[in-house]
Parts: sequence; structure tokens; C-alpha cells
Amino acid sequence: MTMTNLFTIILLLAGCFFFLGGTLGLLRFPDLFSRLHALTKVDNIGLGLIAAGMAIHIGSPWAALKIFLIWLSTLLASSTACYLVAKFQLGRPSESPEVPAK
Amino acid sequence: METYQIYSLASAVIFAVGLAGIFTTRLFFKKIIATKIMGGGVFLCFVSFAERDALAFADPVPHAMVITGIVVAVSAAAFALALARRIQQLTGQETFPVEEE
Amino acid sequence: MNGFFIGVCLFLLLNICLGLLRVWRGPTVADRLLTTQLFGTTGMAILIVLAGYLGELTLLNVAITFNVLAVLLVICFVQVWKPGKKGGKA
Amino acid sequence: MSLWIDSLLAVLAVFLAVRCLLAPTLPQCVFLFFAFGLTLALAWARLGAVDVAIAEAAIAAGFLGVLLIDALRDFSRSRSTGEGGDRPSRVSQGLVGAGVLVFLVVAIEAVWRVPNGGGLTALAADNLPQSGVDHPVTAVLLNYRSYDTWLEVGVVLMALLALFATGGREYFCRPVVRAVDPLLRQVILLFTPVLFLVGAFLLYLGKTEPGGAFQAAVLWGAGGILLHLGGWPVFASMAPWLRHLLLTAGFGFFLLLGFLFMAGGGALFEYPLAQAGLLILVVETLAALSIAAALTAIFAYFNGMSAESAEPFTPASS
Repeated sequence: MTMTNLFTIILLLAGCFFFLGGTLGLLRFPDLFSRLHALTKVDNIGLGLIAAGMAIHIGSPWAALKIFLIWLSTLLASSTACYLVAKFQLGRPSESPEVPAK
Repeated sequence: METYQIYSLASAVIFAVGLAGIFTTRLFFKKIIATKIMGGGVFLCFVSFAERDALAFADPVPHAMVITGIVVAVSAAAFALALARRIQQLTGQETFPVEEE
Repeated sequence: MNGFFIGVCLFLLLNICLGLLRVWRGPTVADRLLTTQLFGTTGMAILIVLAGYLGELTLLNVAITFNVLAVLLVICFVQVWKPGKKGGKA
Repeated sequence: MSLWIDSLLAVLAVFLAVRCLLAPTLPQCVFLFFAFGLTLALAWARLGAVDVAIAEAAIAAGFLGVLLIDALRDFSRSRSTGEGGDRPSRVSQGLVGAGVLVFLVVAIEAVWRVPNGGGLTALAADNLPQSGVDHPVTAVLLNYRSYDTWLEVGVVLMALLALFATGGREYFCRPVVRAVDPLLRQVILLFTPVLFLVGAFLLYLGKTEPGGAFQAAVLWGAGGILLHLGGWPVFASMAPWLRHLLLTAGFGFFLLLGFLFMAGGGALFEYPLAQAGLLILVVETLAALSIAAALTAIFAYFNGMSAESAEPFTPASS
């Protein structure tokens, strides 16, 4: 086991932990706003950790640059998404089902 | 069991599921989605056989046909959706008329 | 090392499966929309891991495509569903 | 060991297909369908079909998703989406079930025992040096079987024309005026150039690596859609001649080129070896532009439709 492999394994495991946290938050939190909070923050840390781990494993600068750009624009995209969805939901009843009960 | 076998079996099942969906739902919208699912099954079948015939690279002909197919299927789905929406706007119907038994 | 990557992929896939419960439960369309974000992020992570594991760096381009389009759904949803008075929950 | 991933993906795809069609409400159905599309994209990544994975990710996550969300607004409003109105009688259900079951057995038997003819991989590999590009899928799409691609550009155009036939073209020319959040405006201004850049990158990549005209077209189309959503309906407000030129450029140039070389003594779409690479790049760019324009127009049309259904009795303000 080399040093880089060790780093990769640690980073990937940490990333998996954060992904699990995000999913549990999505499932367990009571309303949309807290779910947004769990999803768009925790998952991005998970993605960042996994991306860093794989960038170390692949070891090519071009791929590492690409992976970094992927992560950067995911950060941007999901914070935008978080803001937009939260603003959309603001002022609406938070638990209104989309179809009338039959 | 090889990789392509798993996916080609799944493709047959997915196609059958889509087929059943077309017949069991009356909603236009769901019928359209069911055809998309059938299409997914067909594409999966093609790509899995491309993987089986791989030499240095996977067989490019099915890949090219699937890419063409994806774009054509989306065009057809867009047209079908527009028709369904138009019918819904003009008549309020979302299903084919039900015949009384 | 390969076994470890496969394990990570499997774990992330199972994560997606768990997230599907939220699509089912809803209760609002916005909640269901959130799961597309989860799929987007998790899918990207799977693709990045697969790229390293299979040595197929072109898979990164798939991840890039995912990523630039994930936000499109949200923007469309917010813009299209806004004008109606009851659009959000009707 | 890696078969576990494949098995899980395959089971997940089947499960999602079933759940999607059994879903009691349409939003559930649509979002489960998105998940199905993502599963397929991952399956393609596993099967080594990177081109297909990019196309699927772009189409399923991008274009079709946008259309479905737009249409969902019309449909999820009505009452008949509940389970009650959507069940056929028990007899017909049984008949359909039996029929599909028989079909399933036949289909599984067929895919299980399909003869291994070796495919066309060897043929494609042998002719690759003469095709003008280095990536086999691009070679098939734009050289060996370019009439497929040509007709496909035509099909997208046809879909747009058929849309006009369903409701008149006024939907398409009617940009929907709506308030745009200032932050969203900035984000759209930031993301649209990125989409165009990534599209161009994929188009250029198509020569040697997975990528190419369709993937680029969908990304460019997504850029057009974003601009439309942000209140800049660039495509819908173009001069008509420019719009028509954009829409038909790919189809027309493809055809022109094909006949030109046929007149010179070759077969239809047989490019001269020396210029093949350059010609393919030009054809791809124009085809991508046309498809992108058509996709943007389709979305503009859909959006015009939902504006009508939002306010049924007032004429559009612009």
C-alpha cells in the first residue's frame, strides 16, 4: 500500500460518509428547507472529497484540472439551485401535496 | 455470466415493462413515458451487443445507431407531448374516450 | 484497490436507491425535484470513480455534461411553475 | 466482482421502469423517469459506450427533462391523475399481462441466444484510416453511415414542423414575459457561455474521442433554452430569414455536399479522402447548429403553450 493509495482510500471513505449524511438528511428532515440544506451542502463536500481522492489516484494534471472544474461548477450550480428552490417554496404552504386527495 | 448478458436480459425486461405500461394506462402522458421506457430497453439491447462484439473498441455501429435513435426518440416524444397537451387544452381530455362495457 | 472502487460505486448506487424514497414520498414537486440534484451529484461521483477504476478518462466528459445540465431542470422548474396562481401545488 | 455493479444497475433500471409506470401521480412518474434515464447513462458508462452516455445525459437530464417539467404543469393540474381514473378492467389487465408475459419469454430467449456474428467492429476498424477521423463512432456517424445522420437532422426538423401543425406557429413566436430573479439572471449569463463552450469542446473532441455533433447540439440547445427562460428569447426573436437559415443549414449543406460528390463520380456522401476530416468538421458544426436551433424552437413552442394554459382567456401581452 503506497502513500497515494492510502490518501485515496481515506478521501473516498470520507466522501462516502458525507454522501450518506446527505441522503439521510434528505429522507429524515421534516421540511423542504432543511432538506435543501442537507442536500446541497453535504453532498457537495462528499463530491469534493471523492473528486480529490480520484484526482490523486489518476495522477494526471489535465484530468485533475477537469475534475476540479467539475466540482467548482457543481458548487455553483447547486447553491443556485438551493436558492431558487427555497425562494420558490417561500410563501407556499410547505407540505401541500401536488394532487388533490382522491 | 458476463456483463453484456446481464444488460441484455435487463433490456428484454425493460422493453416488456414499457409494453405493458402502454396497454395498462389510459393517460396520454404515461403512454408517452412508457414508449420512452421501451426505447430505453431497445437501446440497452443494442449497446450490450456492441460490448459483446468488442475488439480493441466496442462495435461503433450500434453506438452510432443508438445516438441517432436517442435524438429521433426525443423528437417523437416532443411531438407526442405537444399533441397530448393540445388535446388537453382543447377538449380537457387526458385519455382516450372510455367505451362503456 | 479495484475492489475498493467497486465497493464505493456500489455504496453510492445504494445511496441513490435510498434517495428514491423521497421521490415517492414527495410531498411537493419541489421535494421530488431535489432528488434530481441528489442523482446529479451522486451520479457524477460514480462517474468520477468509474473513470479512475476503468482508466477511461473520457467518462469525465460525461460528468461535465451532467453537471452543466443539472441546474437547467431547476431553473426551468422555477421559471415555468412560477406564473400560475396555484401552479406550485395544483 | 464488478458484476455486482452491473447487476445492481440492471435491477435498478427494471425496478425504476416498473415503479415509474405504477406511480399514482404524474410528478412521481416523471421524476422516477429521470432516475431511470440516469441509471441508463451509468449503464452505458459501464458498457464502454461513452458517446451514448454523454448523449443520454444531455438529452435525458437536459432537454427531455425540461419538456416534461413544462408539460407536467398542464397535466398535474387535472383531477384524473389519481389512481382511480387510470385502471382498466380486470379482464383486460389479465389479457395484457398474459400477452406481455409471453412476449417477455420470447424476448429473453431471443436476446439470450442471438448468434454472435462478430459484428462490424473489424470492418469499422479497418476503414478507420480512410474516414478522416480517429474516433470510430464519429466515423460511423459522419462517414460510413452519414445518410442516417443526414435524415436524423431532417427528423428533428420534421418534429418542429409537426409541432407547428398541432397548434399554429404563434406559440413559438410568443416569448413569455416574466419576472426574472436578479441572481438567476446573473447565473444564466454565467452558465450560457459555459454551455456553448463545453458544447464546442465536445464537438471538437468528436474527432478523436467520445463527443460530437449531437452532444454539442444538445448543450447548445440547452444554452438557447436557458436564455429563453431568463427572458432573452434570442431564437424566437431573430429575423425570420436567419431563423430559417439556422434551422435548415445542417440538412441543406449535408445534402448539397452529398450530391456534389455524387456528381463528381462517387457515391452519395462519399467524401474525398484528403478533405474528409475538414468536411466532416464543417458538416458536424452545421448539423449541430441546426439541431440546437430546432431544440430551442421546440422548447420555445412548449413554453408558449403553457403560457396559454396559465391565462386561458387573455391574449398574450407581447
